Amino acid sequence: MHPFVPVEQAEGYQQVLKKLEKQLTEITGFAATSLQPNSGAQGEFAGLMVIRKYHESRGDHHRNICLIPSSAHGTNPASAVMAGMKVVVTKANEDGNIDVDDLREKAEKYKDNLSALMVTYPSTHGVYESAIREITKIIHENGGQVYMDGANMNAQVALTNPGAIGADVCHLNLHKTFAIPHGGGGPGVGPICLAKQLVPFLPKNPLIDTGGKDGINAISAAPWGSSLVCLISYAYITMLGENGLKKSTQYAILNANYIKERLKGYYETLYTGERGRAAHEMILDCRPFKEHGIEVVDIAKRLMDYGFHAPTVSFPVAGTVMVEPTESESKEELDRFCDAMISIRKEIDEASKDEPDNPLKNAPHTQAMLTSDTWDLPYTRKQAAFPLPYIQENKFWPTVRRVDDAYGDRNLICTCDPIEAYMEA
Amino acid sequence: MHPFVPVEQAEGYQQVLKKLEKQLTEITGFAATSLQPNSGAQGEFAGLMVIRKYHESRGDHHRNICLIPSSAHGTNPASAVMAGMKVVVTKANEDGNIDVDDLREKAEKYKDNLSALMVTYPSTHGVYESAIREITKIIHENGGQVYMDGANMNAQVALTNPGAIGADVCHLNLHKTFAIPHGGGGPGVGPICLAKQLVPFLPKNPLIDTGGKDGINAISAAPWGSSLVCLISYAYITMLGENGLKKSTQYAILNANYIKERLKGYYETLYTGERGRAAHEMILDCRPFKEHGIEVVDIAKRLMDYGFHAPTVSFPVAGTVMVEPTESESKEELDRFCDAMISIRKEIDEASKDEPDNPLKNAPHTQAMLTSDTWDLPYTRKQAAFPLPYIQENKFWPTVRRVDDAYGDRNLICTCDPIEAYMEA
Amino acid sequence: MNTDSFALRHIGPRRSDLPEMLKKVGVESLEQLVFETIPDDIRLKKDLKLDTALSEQEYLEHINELAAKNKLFKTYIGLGYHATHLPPVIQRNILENPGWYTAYTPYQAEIAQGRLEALLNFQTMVADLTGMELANASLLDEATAAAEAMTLLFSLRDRNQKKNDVNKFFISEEVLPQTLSVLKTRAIPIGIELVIGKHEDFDFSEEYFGVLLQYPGRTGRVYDFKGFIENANSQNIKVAVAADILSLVLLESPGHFGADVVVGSTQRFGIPLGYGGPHAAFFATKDEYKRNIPGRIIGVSKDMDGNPALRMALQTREQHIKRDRATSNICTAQVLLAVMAGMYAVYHGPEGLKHIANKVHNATATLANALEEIGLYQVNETYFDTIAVKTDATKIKYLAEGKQLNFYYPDTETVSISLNETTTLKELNKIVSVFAEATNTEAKKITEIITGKAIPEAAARKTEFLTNEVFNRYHSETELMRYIKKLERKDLALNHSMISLGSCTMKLNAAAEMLPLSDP
Amino acid sequence: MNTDSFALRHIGPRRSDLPEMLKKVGVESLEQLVFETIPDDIRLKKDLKLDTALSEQEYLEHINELAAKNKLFKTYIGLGYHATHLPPVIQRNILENPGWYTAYTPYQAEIAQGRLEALLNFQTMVADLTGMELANASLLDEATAAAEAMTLLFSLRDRNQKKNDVNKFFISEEVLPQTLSVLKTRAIPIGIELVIGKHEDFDFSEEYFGVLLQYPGRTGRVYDFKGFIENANSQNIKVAVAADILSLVLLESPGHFGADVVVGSTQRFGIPLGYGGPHAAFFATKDEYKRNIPGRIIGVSKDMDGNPALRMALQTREQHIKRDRATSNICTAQVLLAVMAGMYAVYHGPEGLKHIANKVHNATATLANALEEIGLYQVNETYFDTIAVKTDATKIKYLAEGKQLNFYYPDTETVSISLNETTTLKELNKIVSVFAEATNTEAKKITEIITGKAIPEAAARKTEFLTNEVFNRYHSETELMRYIKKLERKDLALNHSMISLGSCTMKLNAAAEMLPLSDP
Ligand SMILES: Cc1ncc(COP(=O)(O)O)c(C=O)c1O
Ligand SMILES: Cc1ncc(COP(=O)(O)O)c(C=O)c1O
Repeated sequence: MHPFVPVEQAEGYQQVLKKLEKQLTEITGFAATSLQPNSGAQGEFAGLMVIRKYHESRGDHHRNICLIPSSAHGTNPASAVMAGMKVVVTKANEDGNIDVDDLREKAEKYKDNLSALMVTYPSTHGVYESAIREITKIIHENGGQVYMDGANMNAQVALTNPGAIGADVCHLNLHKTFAIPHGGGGPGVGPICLAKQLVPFLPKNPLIDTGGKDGINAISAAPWGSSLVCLISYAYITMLGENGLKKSTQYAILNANYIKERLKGYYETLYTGERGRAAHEMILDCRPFKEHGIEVVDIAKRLMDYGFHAPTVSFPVAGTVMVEPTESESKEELDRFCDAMISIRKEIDEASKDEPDNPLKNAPHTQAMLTSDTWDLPYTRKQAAFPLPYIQENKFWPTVRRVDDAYGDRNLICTCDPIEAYMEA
Repeated sequence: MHPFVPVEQAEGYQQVLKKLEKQLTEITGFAATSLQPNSGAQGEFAGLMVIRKYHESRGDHHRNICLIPSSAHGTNPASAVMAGMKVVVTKANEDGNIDVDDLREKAEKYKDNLSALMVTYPSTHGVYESAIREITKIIHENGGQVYMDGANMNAQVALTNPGAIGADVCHLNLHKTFAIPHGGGGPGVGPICLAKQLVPFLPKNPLIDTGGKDGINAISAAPWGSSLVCLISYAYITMLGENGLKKSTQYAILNANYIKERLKGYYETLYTGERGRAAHEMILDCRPFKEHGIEVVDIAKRLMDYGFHAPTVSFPVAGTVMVEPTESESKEELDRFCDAMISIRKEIDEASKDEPDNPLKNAPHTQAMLTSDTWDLPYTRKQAAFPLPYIQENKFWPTVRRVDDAYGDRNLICTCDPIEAYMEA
Repeated sequence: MNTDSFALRHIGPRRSDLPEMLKKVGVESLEQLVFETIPDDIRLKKDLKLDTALSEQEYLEHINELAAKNKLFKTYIGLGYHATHLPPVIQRNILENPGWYTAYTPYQAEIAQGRLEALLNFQTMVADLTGMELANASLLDEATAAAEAMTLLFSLRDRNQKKNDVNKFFISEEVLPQTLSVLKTRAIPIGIELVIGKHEDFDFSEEYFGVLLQYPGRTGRVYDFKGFIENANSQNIKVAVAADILSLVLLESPGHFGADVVVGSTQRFGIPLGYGGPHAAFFATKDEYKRNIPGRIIGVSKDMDGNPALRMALQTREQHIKRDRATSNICTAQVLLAVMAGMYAVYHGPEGLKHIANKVHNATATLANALEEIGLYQVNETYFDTIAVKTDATKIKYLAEGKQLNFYYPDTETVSISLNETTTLKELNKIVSVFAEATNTEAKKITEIITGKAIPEAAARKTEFLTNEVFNRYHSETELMRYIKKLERKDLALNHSMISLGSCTMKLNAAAEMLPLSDP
Repeated sequence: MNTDSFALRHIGPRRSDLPEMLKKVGVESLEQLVFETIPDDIRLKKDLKLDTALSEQEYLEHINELAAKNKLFKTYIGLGYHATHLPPVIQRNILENPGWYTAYTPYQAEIAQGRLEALLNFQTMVADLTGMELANASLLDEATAAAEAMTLLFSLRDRNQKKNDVNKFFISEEVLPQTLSVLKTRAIPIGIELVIGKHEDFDFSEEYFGVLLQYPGRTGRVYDFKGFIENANSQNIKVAVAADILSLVLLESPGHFGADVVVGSTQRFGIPLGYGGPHAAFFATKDEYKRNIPGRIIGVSKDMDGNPALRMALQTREQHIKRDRATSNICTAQVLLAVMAGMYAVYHGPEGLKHIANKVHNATATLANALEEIGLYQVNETYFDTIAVKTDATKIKYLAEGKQLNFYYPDTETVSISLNETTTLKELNKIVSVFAEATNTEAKKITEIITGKAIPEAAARKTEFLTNEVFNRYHSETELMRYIKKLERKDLALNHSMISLGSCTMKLNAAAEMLPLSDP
């Protein structure tokens, strides 16, 4: 169905989209939702533009300072700049949380020009910061609006929400929390949900009537963004209901904390909440392994040999991995992953700086290596590709060995010319 | 949709089924079709029961002799017996074709009790026997009806048909010629198509009005058998049309003859038509390789190492393979297959009776073998699993080594008890 | 390149490959090849009369239009066919996956361990639920399975029975009509005499070699067959039972009572009705008859290294060896459907199946109760999912069809209603409203499902089933999806490479041909 | 076990796993864990107000009912969105395949070579058709791609331009309205001044740093931009062109004329309209600007053994490194759609695409001709797929909607009609009948498609495209299915194992959630 047909013709879609907006509005504890942004980052930009317009509507054209904690995702400052704001970074304290004193100081310093705070909740450190209400209060007291990055919404649904923490607008990544498959890197949907005072400024479309009465111009081409995949999130919420959503969040937290406990003694969780709990994800510190010559990327690549995709690498803290199992993983799968991580930890202990010819540095190991007639590595084929028994049952083979990023960047080839052409470069 | 709803409610299905019956009737050159049989074998039984009823309707209750050429598929005699007939096997001549003299002699001998001939066309030897019209004439002259097994219909569609060869009834395997996927061993649909004199006897259903006015009782439970998958064949015929169907048959013949020519000198084609052509398939003789200690099963298993499923093994001639590429295979794929067969032929030449430790006897080779730390076979890993370059690109691994059939038959276990239980047996 | 032509997609070689291929074959043209191949006297001289080819898109539009012509009434006819929920995870990962549907019969076991395992699950499920020692990997439908049971029992007659030409087979009048019809077709040519009657009146005379019972019966009644089977056994009369697979979750298994063969359909384990099929029937029997089982059986063996490996067992029994000594001609069976039904059991597990079976039974009890409240009585004292209401069937039929409901009307004064796992409260109310209207009464709205108690204690299931780990592990969608994927990865199908099986014509199964199957 | 509960399927751990997990974590209950985890002052004290959960089956019925409420008119609005045929082989093997749709962004290149290759195909296709040196692996939509082009050109201003604060960006009035709207949103905060006008009247003043043209224009006209671009280049004004991907098959590429950036949507390469998206936009530019390209680019590199290997190139440019110095914030893009559009090109190849583009162009010419025959004139002297008829638009709208047709009505006296690859003769006749009725004339039935000649010679494509082998091999369905499978096998997705990416929430994408996408 074409996006610019008269809306009466699209009643089915309209009902789904309206209902989904209502559901998301309820889940975030806000007043309205726009489905127009096609990704989380676009949601950020949209949200900030709405805040900008809000300030302008009150005559505050000068409000252009955006506070962003140092642990924020890179899209946050990038979006702020796109929205014409100046980024001021606030510090983290030693627990990884926002340093409230620093934040207050900066909020007050920029009081007259403060536009917004961008904050991720739970933090990108995997922690429900307990100062969050204080933080949002500080911003409001200094004339700013609070933008919440919803990437970690899977830790909130039905247990808390952006409204409850005192935010004014947030985006959701429907392709994370609300079950749209990642598709290998998209599609995404990044709706923005927002409090009453911001509703008039929701984005419009030049051809179809949508958005706030004082809405900003279009954020994306289609009035409701990627409507087709909105069906997925609608299905997700509709089939889980309040109870299922709540349980999902609880299990997401349980699964994360289960991994954290199982890995205790092998990998230290960098940050936790006040009572020692992780949120729905946790950062595992891999920096101590440098003394064995092992970098976090070695662990990531080695996990492939165990049949696993690496967790998030070096974000938000360099030299760490961030693990988020989600509620959908079974105990068996969590155990397999933990077994792999523990096994790798033992390999790390056996590795040494002086001997880079170890299973970690050589990871991943390909089928071509393993089936080759020559094998001259100082460990066995079994150690290389089948270090734990479960792997044999359902081996997944990386199809190439570790890729040389720098080489490719120096010799950029981005179209499929004949193989020979590549090799000459 | 339930099979016993009033037919008015099933207009969509009815239109498809009626149209498909018409299409199949036209393609076979007959007068009517019944979609009731759920497999080829059930079609055979249905067809023979119709013939039986036909004879009975003429007072010929005693006609119960069924002539079946020696090369027939095993379901043919089995079906004949189920239909209460006595099987008389007719001989093949040295070209693999029906020995017309022998056939005539037997037809005349059993003249008074002759019920039917079951004949596959083109023959299971992959040959369009040129005596076919003479053969059908002999049967008719001796009071019999001709049943054509339609398994090889892919060699006929739009170029010839059962009507043209003088048959009276045939089944079609919609799961072969008419694109229903094999499903790992079903579903199938085995409609029978038949000439005018047999139409009154089409199978009925006790709850829904269908079948001939003097129809036999039900062949299967549902009035139109497996209606759902009939959609597939309907789609196939409807999207190809006369032109596409004809081209498909032509390419099926071309692809078979292309393989035959490419393998010339490596594998002898056992039987061909008068001008040396194969039909849509050909039998490759593997018996001479016995002198190297190689059985046809070794070739079949070795093909797995090359990424191919074996052709039909030892049917209709023991010690041979029967290859049918179909029109859907590209020249590249045919070439890969031929390359594999030729490479295997070279391996055969290198094999000897006295040294069974060769790639053929040990085939298939599993990933577990290839990645093992020990390798004590007298050939290389590469020869074992990657004998040709194309295999490396997209290797398919057999997950177990050659299975011991006899052992399992002696110790029959047919439910999934714990693995340990198996191993004690 | 005409992209609208399906032939372009269906046929493998590109036009540009043709010259080289023709050259290799040694002909000038396709026409010459055909000329040299097909005898002149049978070559068609005219084109077939078929409609102009539709493009893939035209076909999909066309078939959607036709689909819209089907009137999808809610149907409670029963008789061996019941609406069911196909779990989406099975639809997506098996029914819609060429990795499963384009595979061949697993003759080459080493590259078929995935579907062999899925079929072993199916066999285990059937053996467990029927209480038999072993089951095959599917037959074509319940009716032919019953016929196979009959011929198996016929061939199992002892020396004396054979000598005395004992050829009578007793069929309970509770057997489904379509089964009866197929039994007739199959009995006559091989000289079996069928006798139909009430099993309660059966005299266990030595003229009979076997019996077929239906469990629950066509009318819906659930009988306690224990005594019957014991009697029959003691008279050397073998007993086959046609059973409803879902009912067996709540009913004691026929095997437990000593049945010799149990057959039935697994359609209601997640398989779309499809206007009659395809569905997988099952055939379960005693270990002692294993060499006579029709069709294919998957068995556990070992490979060259001694590791466990699956394959089709007892292949020497197959028709192409036995030929005219074969007792059955079955070859192609219903593997894809058996795989799906087996996965349904894997997904739900014993607890899930109990939930479903109880749901069906309780809904039936609730309906019976509601009808009673408006003064209508149904005559089945015992039942699993089917009740029979004595009333003016013609009137009910008229009103029911007006409300898009189908019941079964065995005669003018009986309305038979079989419920299924898709039946909701709303539907129950709709059913009751038909009867209320017919009898001019006011029906109270049903708001609660009551607990059914219509299964006789003697027939209630006490034996365990589906205790194997495979039926107790994969209850989340992620786990089942990965299990299906793991099995799929073991199997070679047409989406990997050519399968050039002579006489089997493994051609493209085009997506456009398959897509409409997702909306049955 | 309540099999109707979707939560049971969505959540991984079984209830029976809970005690052990809680014990490991050291809490008594889930509630205690939540209590210890989420600060008290933000924990919700009330339940969310949401409808009772539907089961999977109830949801599927519900969504089917909603789908039936959409009125599927034939739509010729154009404006960057066109009906298209998604080849069933791509639908089945990619869109309906969790092996493709559940994968993550290919950061871990070694287990993502399949989709990396598919994306490289996409980039090659875009680079070939646009005539540019390189392209990225998709952006969100044409409008944002145009905005990215604008900001790229802004950041590419030379030292002088920056010093003089050259901030004007010229936008042809032929640019699509929704693109213009997004450009406004994006221009203002960063201080770009937009000037809109006819490109013929543009004065190439040094106040401008860049220009955006549309090719063909919003009205449908095809301009020869050669001279314009040369002029602009010589004035140090950079040119971005928003182009229709299908038209580029017949039109000379903007790159050939010297454009600096070419953007557009690949929706009409087989992607369902989906009421607006998702679709993959493209962004192609010159090699010299490669370090400024927004979004992800797939590049060829080598692995430890020196074998060619693909991966995302120039990752150091990503926002989490550049942060507030980044020029774009794009992160998640439209990979699945780019993969599909790329496969569309692989399947059809250059010859197939020519067939399709010609079909569209010829149908348009045929329509123009037929309208002329009934006395109506359309004003586009040049066009690819769009004509503009001057007539009473209000009347036409009324009549067209009565016949379930949508056109575009830019003003009260213009009817704009954009044809597409799905347009048939039957549809053309229906369109003409609307105009005939409006003007009270009798239309002759169109029975033949004429050859279009409305592409100006100067703009007709002469350069080759899609010459790489990958676009010339996989034209049969079997071949494409196996190619897709081969790529899929290289990639690890959620149907193999857990992908525990922090901040990415790779949870189950349930089949019941995905099934309705097959019928858009
Ligand atoms: C914390 C955070 N914010 C924002 C984003 C951007 O979302 P998207 O990729 O949908 O643009 C991400 C994505 O990874 C993220 O993790
Ligand atoms: C020649 C021939 N006849 C009959 C059959 C039986 O058909 P079906 O397997 O559908 O019962 C086959 C199947 O392989 C066959 O090849």
